[in-house]
This record gives sequence, C-alpha cells and structure tokens, in this order.
Amino acid sequence: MLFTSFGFILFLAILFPLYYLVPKRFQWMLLLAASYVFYAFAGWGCLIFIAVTTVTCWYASLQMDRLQKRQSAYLKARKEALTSEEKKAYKARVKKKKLGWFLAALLLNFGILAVLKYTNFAIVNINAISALFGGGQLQLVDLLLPMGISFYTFQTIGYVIDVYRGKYPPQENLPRFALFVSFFPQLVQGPISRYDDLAPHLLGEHPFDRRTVSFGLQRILWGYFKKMVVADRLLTAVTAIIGAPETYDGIFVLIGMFLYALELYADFTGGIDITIGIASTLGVPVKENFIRPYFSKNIEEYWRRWHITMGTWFRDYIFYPVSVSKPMLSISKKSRSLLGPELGKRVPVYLATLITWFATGIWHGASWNFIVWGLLNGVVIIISQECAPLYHRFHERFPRLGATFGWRLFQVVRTFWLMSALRSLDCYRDVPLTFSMVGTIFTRFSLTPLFDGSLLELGLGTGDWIVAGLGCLLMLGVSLRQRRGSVREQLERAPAAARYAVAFGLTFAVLVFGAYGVGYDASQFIYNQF
Amino acid sequence: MKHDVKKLSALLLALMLCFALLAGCGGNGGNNQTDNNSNTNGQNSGETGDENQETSLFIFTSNGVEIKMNAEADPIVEALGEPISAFDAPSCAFQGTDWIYTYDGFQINTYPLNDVNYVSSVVLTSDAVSTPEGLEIGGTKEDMIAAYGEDYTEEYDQCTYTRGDSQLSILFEDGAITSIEYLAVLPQQ
Amino acid sequence: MTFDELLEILNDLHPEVNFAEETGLIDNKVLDSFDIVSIVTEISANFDVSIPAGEIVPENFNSAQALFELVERLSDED
Amino acid sequence: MKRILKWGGIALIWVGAFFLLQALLVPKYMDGIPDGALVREYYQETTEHDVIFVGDCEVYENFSPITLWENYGVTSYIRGSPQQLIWHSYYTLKDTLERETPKVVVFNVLSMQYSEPQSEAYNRMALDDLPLSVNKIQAVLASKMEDETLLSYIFPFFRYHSRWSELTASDFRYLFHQDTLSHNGFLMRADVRPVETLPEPKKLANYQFADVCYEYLDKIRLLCEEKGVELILIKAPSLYPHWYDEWDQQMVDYAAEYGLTYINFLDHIDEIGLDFSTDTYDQGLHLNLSGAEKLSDYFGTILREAGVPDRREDEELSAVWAEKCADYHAQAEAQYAELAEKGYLTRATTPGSQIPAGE
Repeated sequence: MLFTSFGFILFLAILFPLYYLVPKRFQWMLLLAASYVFYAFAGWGCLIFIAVTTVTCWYASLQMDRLQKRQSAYLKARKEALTSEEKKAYKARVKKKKLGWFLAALLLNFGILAVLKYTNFAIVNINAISALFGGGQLQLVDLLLPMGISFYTFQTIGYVIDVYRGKYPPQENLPRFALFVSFFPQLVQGPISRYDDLAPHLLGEHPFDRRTVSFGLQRILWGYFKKMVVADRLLTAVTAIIGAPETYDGIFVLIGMFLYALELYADFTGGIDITIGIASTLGVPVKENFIRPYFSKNIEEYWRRWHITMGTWFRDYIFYPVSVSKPMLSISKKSRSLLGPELGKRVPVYLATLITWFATGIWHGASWNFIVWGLLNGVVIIISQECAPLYHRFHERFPRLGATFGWRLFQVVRTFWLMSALRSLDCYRDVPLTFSMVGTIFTRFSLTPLFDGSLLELGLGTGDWIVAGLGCLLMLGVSLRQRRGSVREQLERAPAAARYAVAFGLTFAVLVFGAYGVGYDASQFIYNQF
Repeated sequence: MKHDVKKLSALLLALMLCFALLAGCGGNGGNNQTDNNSNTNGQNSGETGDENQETSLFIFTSNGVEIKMNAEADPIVEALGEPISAFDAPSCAFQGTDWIYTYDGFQINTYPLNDVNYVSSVVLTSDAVSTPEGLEIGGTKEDMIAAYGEDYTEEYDQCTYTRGDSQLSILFEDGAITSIEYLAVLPQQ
Repeated sequence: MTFDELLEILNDLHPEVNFAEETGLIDNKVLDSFDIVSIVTEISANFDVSIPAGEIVPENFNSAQALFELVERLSDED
Repeated sequence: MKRILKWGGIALIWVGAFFLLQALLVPKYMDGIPDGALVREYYQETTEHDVIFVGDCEVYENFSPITLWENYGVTSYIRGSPQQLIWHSYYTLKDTLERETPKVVVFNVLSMQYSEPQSEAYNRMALDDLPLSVNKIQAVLASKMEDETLLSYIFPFFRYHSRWSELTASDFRYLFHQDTLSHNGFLMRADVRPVETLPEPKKLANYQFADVCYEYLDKIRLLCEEKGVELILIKAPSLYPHWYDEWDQQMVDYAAEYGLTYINFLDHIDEIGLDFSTDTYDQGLHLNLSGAEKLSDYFGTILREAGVPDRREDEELSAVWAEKCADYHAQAEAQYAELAEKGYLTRATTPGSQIPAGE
C-alpha cells in the first residue's frame, strides 16, 4: 500500500475515527493491528520476516536483562562472601552468556537482511571472480525482499544494542514490543527511531488534541504536495536523462544531478512529512529526519541534517564502537609510534570513518555503486578534516570574508553540488558509466540544450516545468521561513482566512497537479487530442 | 615548516588510503563491469530478453526487406514499393488510423502511436510466399516443428510461438496450414 | 588521572573553548564525533581507561566535569 | 448556530470548488470527436421513444431516427457509444429502461466478438455520462480495465485532473452547457469515400463467441422480456470489420432458439438500395447520410411490421420532432454546401482518415 494510493487514504480514514473512539488503553492495540494490516498488504510472506525479527529480538533482550538482574542479585547477596577475583570471574561468565544472546540476535537478524538483500550481489561477484579463472557460474536466486526490512531491522537491532549496553530495561510485553518494530507510518522509509524516544508515546494514551491533529494533517498535506506535485513530476525528467546516457551527456548530466537532488529531496522529505504527520495525528511525536540539508555549508554538516536518524544510528552503533574498540585502540598506539602523535591519532578515526561509510553505502543498496558512493563520502569528509587547518589559515588571512553572505552562499552551493555529484552514483547503471558520464560534463559541455527545446523532450511539457518550478520555489520559501521556527506555528498566527486559503490552495494543487491515476502518464494520455 | 610537512604527509596518507580502497573496488570493478550489467539486466529481465533474442525474433522478409514487429511502418512500406491496395480503418472515434497494406501474398497491418504507424502484424495470404525459415501455407505440422521447434502453445487449431515482442501464429485446418501470421506483442498502452 | 590532565587533553583539541565552564559541549555542537573519538582514544592511550561505546552519550560528554566523573567511575569499576 | 453556518459555508466552498474544477477538467467532446458526447445527450430528451437502438458506431452512424420519424412516424433514440461492448450495451439499456419503456429494442451484434475490455477511452465514453446509480457502479465494475478505479468513475475529477495543462478555450465555453451534436443519437456525415478494395479477412482459429458475451446477450434478452419489450438483433451493413459466416450462424441459431428477429443487413444490401460507391464516408466501415437514410427507410417497414405505431398525429410529439427535423436538415444542408465548396468536411475530416498523398 503506497502512501499515495487511494487505498492508503481509505485506510487512514478508517483508522483515525476508530483510534479516538476506542477506550484510550486500547489505542496501542489498534495501532498494532493497523500496522499488521498495513504490512499484510505488502504480502503475507513479509509478515513472517517481521514477526521473526520481533520475537527473536524481544526474547534475546529479555534473556540479557534476566542475566544482568541475576548478576546484581547474586553479587548483592554475596557482597561479603566473594573475593574480588571471584566477583570478576562471575561477571566474566555472565558477560559471556549475555554476549551470546546478543550476538545470536544480531547475527540472525543481520543474517536475514544480508541473505535477502545481498545474496544476488554476492553471486554476481562470485561469478565474476569465477569467470576470471574459467569457473562455473551460479544462477541468481529470486528472493522476496520484505517492505522496509532495512529500516525495521536497524531500528530493532538498535534496541537490542541499547538493552545489551544497559541503557534501558527491555520491553517485557511481546505485543507492545511488536508495535515498536512495526509502527506503520515509518515502516516504509523510516525514520529509524530509538526505543526510548518512541515507545513511551506509542504505548501511551492519546486524547484527541485538536492542535496536534491539525498540525499533523497540515504536514501530511505538505508531504503529499512535495511528493506528488514536485517529486513525481521531476522523476519523469530524471528517468529520461539517466535512462539514455548516450543521448543525454554533458550539460544534461549536470541538469540530471540538479533535478535528481530536487526530486530526491521532495520525495524523501515529503514521505517523511507524511510519516511524521500521520504519527502526529495519532498523538505520537516522531523525530525529525531532515533539517534543511541543502543549506549545509559542508559535507559533514550535510550528513548531520540529511536522513538524521540513519546518520546517528551509524554513528552510535558503528562509528563509536569501531573507533573505541580494542583493535582500533591498539592500531592507534602503533600508528602513533610510527607516524608521531599528531597524525597517528587520526588514523584510527579515519579508518573507522571509512568502515562506517562502507556500511552506510551497502545499507543503501546491494551494488558497487552504493559502496563507492559511501566510501567517497567518507573520503571527502576525511579530506575536509585534513584541510581544516588550511581553511583556518585562509580565514585568518581574510577575517571578514567568512561572515559575508556571499561566502556562506558559496559554501552552500559548493556543498550542494558536491553531494549532487556523489549522488549520481545511484542513478547510472554502474560505477564506470557514472564516472564517464560525470566526465562528459567537462568534455562535451554545451549550453545549447538549455535553449533549443530539448528540455521539453524529457517527458514534461511547459506547464509541468512551470508547476515543478513553482513547487520548488515554494519548498525553498518554506525552508527559508523555517529558519524562524515552525512554519505551522507561524501559520497559526496568521488570520483564519489566510490559513484556509493555504489549506485550500495546497489541497487543490495536490488534487489537480498531483501525479496519480490512469491519466497521468502524458505519453499515454489519449485525451490530449481533445 | 616541520608542522607543514606532517600535514602534507597526513594528507598524502589519507589519499593513499582512499586510493588503496578505491583501487580495491576498481580492481574488482574491472571484472565487475560485465557483472553489473548482468546484474542490472537480471533485474529488468524484460530488457535482457529483448537484447538476447534480438537475433532470433520472428521477422518476415520480402525482397530483402525486413518487416520487424513494432517497427516503424512507413519506411518499410516505402522500401517494399507500391502495395496492391492500402486500406485505412479509423478506430472508432479516434484520430489514429490502422492501415492494412496488401501485397502479393501477404498483408501488413499497422497501428498508430503518437502520430507514427508501427507494424502490428503480417499475414501470409497465399502459398506464393513463405517465411524465411521456409514455412508456407499448405504445409504440415511436421514442417512447422522442423522450422520452429517444439516450444509453442496450442489453442484450437492454432499454434503460437513467442520470441521477445514478436509472435508467430500458425493455423491448421484438417492438418494443413491455412494461415501464417506474425503478430506484435504490443507495448503497454 | 586528574581533572587538570583531562582539561589539557581537551584544550589541546580545541584551544578556543573554555572547557572548565562549558556545559553544552554536545548540545551546542562544540564537539563533533571526530573530537569525541579523539578524546576517548587519548584517555585510553594516556590513562589506560577504556570508555565503552555505550557510554558515549551526551550526558557524559556535555561538560569536562561530567566526562571526568565518567572516567573516575570507569576506573573504579576495573 | 453561527458555528454551523460557518462550517457549512466552508464545506460548501470546498465541495463547490471540487465540482467546478471537475466540470472544467472533464472532456466536453465539443471539438473534433463528437462520439464522446453521445451518452450525455440522451438525458436532455423530453419525450419518450418507441424504439431504442443500442450498440457501437454501426448503429449511431448507420441509422437516422429523423428519417424514421419523417417516413414512418416512429420515435426512436440511438444509445450508442464508440466501440460499445456488450456489457456497456446491457447497462446502458438497463439505465434506459428504468426511464422509459419502448416497444422495440434494437441491438447490433458486432460486439459479440469482444470478450474483454479493449481500451480505457471507450470505457470512459460509454460510462462517464451515465448518471450515478447502482446500475452505473455495476457497469463500471463489469467494464473497467485492471488499472482503472471505481472512484475515478464516481468522481471523474480523479481521472481528468491531469488535463489541466491541455485545457482550451472550449473547455471554458462549454463549462456549463454543451451543444447537442447528434440527431437522437445519430452522428451525421454527408461526405463520400467509396469502397475501392477490402482487405481479405484473415482466418481465425476460433469462431465461437465467448461465454461472457452470451451471458450478457441473455441478460439483454431477459431484461427486454421482463419489461415486455421486443428485442430485435441486427448486424448493420458495414463491410469492415468483416462479419464471418460462422459468426452469423451463431446469431441465427440464437434468434431461432429464443424466437427473436435477427436481421443481417449485409444480406439485404440490394433491397435497401445501398451503393457503396456513394453511401459510405469511409470505404465501407460506416454509412454516410444518404446511406443511413436508405437503411432507415428500409428498417422502418420492419419496425412497422413489428407493431411500432405512427405518432405523427400526436401534436406534442410532432412539435418536438419538427424542431429536431429542422436542425437535421439545416446540418445536412450545411454539410452538402461545405462539400460543394471545399470538397471535404472540416469538422469531420481528421488527419488520420485523409488519403495519403500519391494514392
């Protein structure tokens, strides 16, 4: 069930009244039922996978907690009787058992994800290596990839790690835990929430609150606008450009990068707006996933503002543990003695950075494109770290430059294009093609396509370009307003007539200009002859 | 000065690290290029299907002119020369028109899409012509299997082979072929 | 390890920050994740106290004092 | 009270805007393709009819109700739409018979050959203008292609919203009121394009009509029985698409089995007096004005034999029909004048149906 389908709207229209009509203590059960209904629409097979993840992580966490509690009780009861050595030995035994449960849950769930998502990628690579030596070739397998598996697996694993670390006690009640794993608005595309953020709200009681509900509805509407009016429209042009690399090279690659940046932003943040909006109408606050990322002044900042919950997940559960792990600390010692303290101490951080970005890349998709994309991100971050003193000195030379609007604009534009260029890796078929296409920007550059009407051959008519352009301007305007605080709160202070006009305008913009229904595909539109 | 040297060496090290890693990928990337193709194609199996079978589509030829299904019709008609007759059947209420060109021994049917006519079928109408594989009207099922193999579906007395976007339909009456038709599998409309 | 030694590590990293006073090192984005890893590595290298990843939370890194208390607690446990 | 007024007003604005936009965005079929306007026009009728035709272009291009009135005093209406499939015919007829009870229903059997929906466009032209009712919903469910939604038939807005970029002045001009283009469902074409050659019909593997078509034919028959209406099956004298003998036999058998009249006009071309060098505007697919008048005149006798009365004595009807006749003759005259002047009809001639150069 897509967010943009009539079926989904109907699903929400049934859920909302029910949610506020049932006794408050049953609200979470209704949400759980709704989430499983939503998931069942993606296919019954998928339900098994989410159920396995739910049950295994729930049980492993309970076992880890039980061990921890038993240890505390044991040590407390024998506080005097045991020697320090005996205590240590006991703790070590418990730790080992705990680690066993932890690793079991981790390996099983990452294993499921890995098998479903990466088997074919592995086979393709094995075949390539095998072909080098004239070996046999394996058949690709046809595996089902459950909807949102990367998101719910990561969210649930985060919970297991937190429980293992003793950050909070586990959820004893399986159905309640199941709701945390399967909460339907964020099942498809995140955000990846933390248990201690989300669960209290999911499981709490929610009286009808006019303000949060209307804020939620506004946010949903805005999300639909971004997704259906801007993103789905631009997608046509982006697909046309990347689908025919031999036709669309040079400046088209640049245009493609630009349009894809807008399309992806509108689509992804629009989807998150819908997610957060729905959760808000249900009285559940969900963490923001984007803070105007294209206004970032450098790549590191960009990654703190784009897909935030994913970034912090990788930081907390991969980057930190890897950086402070024993092997890394010993590498640190060695590199210090080899390279001196200044450089030596940075080596492990950089190694951890590259590992983290490798993982981020492969999480995004099973292909070399994403791996190279991830690593390049890491490399750019490292280079900018290393250049920091240079920047520093540059600004010492020109102390007033840094504060000017022009300089900040330069930084923002530079970061935007850098990220757009890296992102072209998830457009083109493979890595070499991507690099050669980006190369054509320089070798076959020509401005003429901008003016000779080629843009109208990308599947969008003049009207579509105008609507998409105005939509993007509106998104820009909203982002600029956002710097002064919540746009919806600003709107709340506006006169009623203005508020209704905005709601009215946005609703009909979505209904008329939205890309949905049989008639949408312009090339197949038989009525355009009338 | 010394400081700068360290900075520089740090930068170099970082770069080397990247290149080492990238080279790692690149090394794989080299032999990977083909795989990635097969990977992408594996996902869009329709596409591969077409590409791999490009050579083995059902294509009728007349006087050296290839008549491929879903190909643009006008150049083909031009190459074949003046037809015996051309009949246009406007579709009900629509401005697009199906054309039927009759030649000696066969008929070409076209369908319109965005103001361009494409070949929708070729019907062999007499035993004066035969398919490039040598099948003709009046032949037998054995002839058909000898020419096109066993991989066909049969419905009422009609056997149909499918390759890519082309189909070959052979109709029998009392054991003899009475009709041979090339059909385009139409693109999604 | 003394509090002063810790301050020295921190000042080495960001001479421009007044670590004795600042109580929002994380919340105000004074330290980024690179800095945090550097601090943890530094403490581990110089004082033989390892800070596990689970302890890398804002509450423990927002001020020099909080960080010092964390290190104290961890060295007691060993 | 004030609150109710306020919210009522707001709701009214929203609903009003929605329907206004819907009216603007749906195609009006006023330029180029009048076939799409046929279904709507029936509902402007003020008097009842003794004969109802249902079927595709082989009825609405081939029969002229005005001729039937002028020569026989027969009141008739053609409920046709382009490529009307048999389930369209059934539900259209059902809708009609809920409004009036004619003496005779005439059904053209060409659509027996289609057992599946063919195109979204024809669904739209057949169903969009049926008034909302349970009958319409059933019709949509029976006709819709896989990717079509019922909702978009109840609110065509959801189908046509993307026409915003193709709106023309005529969408605004005909926003609230559309011209009547047909003459009781008959679309007039006075131009001539003679039959020169016909493509050889290709052989079919299976000539048996599909079960689903017989199912709907039964439904049509039973519906007529229930309402006490005589059902006449016809095959219009269009030369293309080819009407196979094997198909004809099945209709002959069906009519015999249920005691219906079945007339294949292809067998009566000489009696009707049709001359395909002058009586067709598209090489035998459809009759032109003169052909339709000949066919209608011939069919009038059959209808009279079936007991359809002469209504010319009825003053109220005569007045209504006099107006219709005047419109009809005016358009006929205009078309003949245009033909004499230019040699072709601007409105009727579409790029596709022009003879390519060199022929």
